[in-house]
Formats: sequence, C-alpha cells, structure tokens
Amino acid sequence: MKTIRLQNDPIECAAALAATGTVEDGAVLSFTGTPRRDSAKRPVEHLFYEAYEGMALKEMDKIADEALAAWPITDCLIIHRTGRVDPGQASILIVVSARHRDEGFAALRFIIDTVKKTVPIWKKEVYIDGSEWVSDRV
Amino acid sequence: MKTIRLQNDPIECAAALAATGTVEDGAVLSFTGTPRRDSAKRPVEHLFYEAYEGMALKEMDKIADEALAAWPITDCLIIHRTGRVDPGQASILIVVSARHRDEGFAALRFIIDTVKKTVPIWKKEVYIDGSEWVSDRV
Amino acid sequence: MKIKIKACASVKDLCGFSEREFDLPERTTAGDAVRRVAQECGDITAGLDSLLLAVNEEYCRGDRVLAENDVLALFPPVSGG
Amino acid sequence: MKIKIKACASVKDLCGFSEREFDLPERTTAGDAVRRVAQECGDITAGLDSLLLAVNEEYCRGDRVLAENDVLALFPPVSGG
Repeated sequence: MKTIRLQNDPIECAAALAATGTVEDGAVLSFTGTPRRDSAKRPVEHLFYEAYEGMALKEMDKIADEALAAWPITDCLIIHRTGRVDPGQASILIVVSARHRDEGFAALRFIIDTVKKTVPIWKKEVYIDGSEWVSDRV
Repeated sequence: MKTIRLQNDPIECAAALAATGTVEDGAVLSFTGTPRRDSAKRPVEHLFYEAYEGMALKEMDKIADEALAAWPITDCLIIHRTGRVDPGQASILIVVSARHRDEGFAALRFIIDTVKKTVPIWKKEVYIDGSEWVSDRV
Repeated sequence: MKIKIKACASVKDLCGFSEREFDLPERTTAGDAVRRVAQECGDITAGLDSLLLAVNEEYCRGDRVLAENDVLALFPPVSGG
Repeated sequence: MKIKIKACASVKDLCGFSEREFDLPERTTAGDAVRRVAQECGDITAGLDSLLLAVNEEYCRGDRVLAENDVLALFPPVSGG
C-alpha cells in the first residue's frame, strides 16, 4: 500500500499516522518535517512551497515504489504541503509500516533523503520585508 | 523536555505526537511498536505486559537523559503500555524532536534499541488455550 | 517544432514566465533550448550551483534531443522536505 | 538481616511469589540470595539464558553485597518494546 499526496491544506499528522500500518506489522515510523523559524539570517515569517506538481507526484511515487521494493515494508505514506506553511506546521509527513524496526528505519531514512534530492519542490522563505528561494543559497 | 510514562490505557499516539516538538525544531520522528499477531507458533489472542514499575520508569528516564545528552534533541517522549494490549494497538510510542534529521534518527534508534535491552518490562503472549512469556524462548 | 518550456521557482523569476511556447528547429537539444531562453531572458542560472532539466516530467541531461510538443522544465536544485 | 526479594514475569511463576521477605545472614551477596531462593523454590532459571538482578531498582551483579532492607529483584531478560 502507498499514499502519495501534495496538498495546500495543513497535514493531519494524527489521522495519517493512525491510518498507516496493519495489525500484522511490528513497527510504524514517522518523520515530520517542520520549517525552522531561524534557518536564515533573518526571522522567517512563513514559508512558501512551490511544486512542479505532476512531476513531483511522479517522483514521490517512484520513491515509494523503490522503498517498497527494497525493504519488506507494508505501507508507505508521503504527504508534502504546497503554498504557505507557517513555522511549526508540518511541511512533510512520511510514515512507513514494517514488520521489523531495522527495515522501517532504513526505508524511512531512504525516503526523506531521496525526497530532498529529487522531488521538484522549492521552498521560499518569506520575511517581513522580502523573500528568498532557499535553493539560491549555494 | 522529556515525558516518560507507563500506562494501562491505550496510547493516544496522535495527541502525543502533536504535543512533541516546538516551532524551533526541524524534524519530529516517531516510533510506534505494535505486537504482531503471528510472532509465535500459534495465533496470539492478546499480549500482556508486566513492568517492574519503579525501576522501569527509572530506566526509561535514564535512556531519555542519555539521548538528550548525546544528541542535540529538544524533546523526547517514551510511553510504554502495561497490562493487556491487543494486536494492532501500540505497546510503545517514542517521539523525538530535533533541529536536524540526522540527530533525530540517531536518537530515536538509540532509544528503542536501549529500551528493548534494559527496561524491566516483559511480554506474555496469550493464546486461546494458554500463555507464554516471550523472554522464555531462548 | 513547438516546445513548451516551463520554469520553476527562482528560474521562473529569472525567466519572467512560468510556461511559454517556443518554436525551435528540429533536433534541438534541451541544452540548445536553455541557451535560446538565456538569449531572450538573460542569465537564468544566476546564483545556482546547477540548473536541472526535465522533459515530460522526467529528469534529463542537456544532450537530450527534443521532439514536437515536448514539455521542457528548467528549475533550480530542489529544496522541499 | 531482612531482605525483600521481588520476582518478575517467568521468574515470579517459578518462585511462586512476587514479593517475599527473607531473613539472611549479614554480608549475604545477591548471588547467595538467589541460591537461597532456589533451595526453597527449585530451579528459578529454567528456560532462561540469564537471570537478571537488581538491588533497589538498579541493575547489579551476583557479587553485590546486600544490606538490611535492600530490595533484590530477580527477573528474566526483558522483552518490552
């Protein structure tokens, strides 16, 4: 099973977590990414996420398929926000369900690392007096 | 911050997850352990967890302190059930909140591995026609 | 041939468009198309360690030969998560 | 001297008690106490790869010398999580 979603609305982490995994599983692991308020040189008022939506969904789907093929995990959920995200809100939620925790840890790590490398989504930091794309800072 | 709890009641994973972490953090990771229905030779009807409560709380507290000292994590929650736990219900929930995911992954892994080694809690599998302590199977 | 070029995030800001149709010669490569956009819009890689390319929603390299109606996307290194 | 011995999980089943007071000679070790329990209750390590010991809620080894009013806990390898 897999669930892949891009959404403008806040992520209901609780509901998503509760819906992932089965009575056959031993371990459910989750990763919630939240933008940091002070990651830039000046205070971040909020974040804005732009996605190349069709391709982002395809890439997320590929990552889930790779994880499901590489480890005996039974369930995999990846939800990414688009649009405005306030500090403290989740920008991404990943949940994997596995019979054993080794597999769950490895799959979860693979998924978040790969999302950050290949999924065409960009983060813009919005300040009181301007904004800056995060990937511009090389 | 840390939260350490032993409880007979079902773990409210959603509420616990929502309560962990701050707007300053970048990554919240959770591990939910659920007893497997078919881990033994015969179908498990339910699990029963016995804790040496005072010592178990002390050991859980030590593990949280060690994790907070070893990695720059800001929040750590460990809740373990006692008494009857049905397959599919969480027997343990661990949540860590960290500025960076490397630290979060390392701390979460350390906590679950150490809990399984040192915290005096024992699992009994209850079948339709009997029961068996899991640690007896050497 | 008609090629649709899509620009994302900071590259969109530099290009001044998010999607535009270009009429390009047959056997144009993705790299040729980038140079054509740069001619019209100025340096679209300013401040980037690399420009990423995708054709029809799949990553590709600059030597990828384009075909009629392809959608070529130009974007900076991703920063989601 | 009075020592409280606590038995947990499968060891409790083998001992037939979960908590009992024993009157033991001064300078008795945790290991001596285990042997005393075994004399009264039979083999309390049956089926175990190891018996774990704790005094006053801290893990200890068999050579730990007990003191009046100590609580000695005997239990199998843990299996929580």
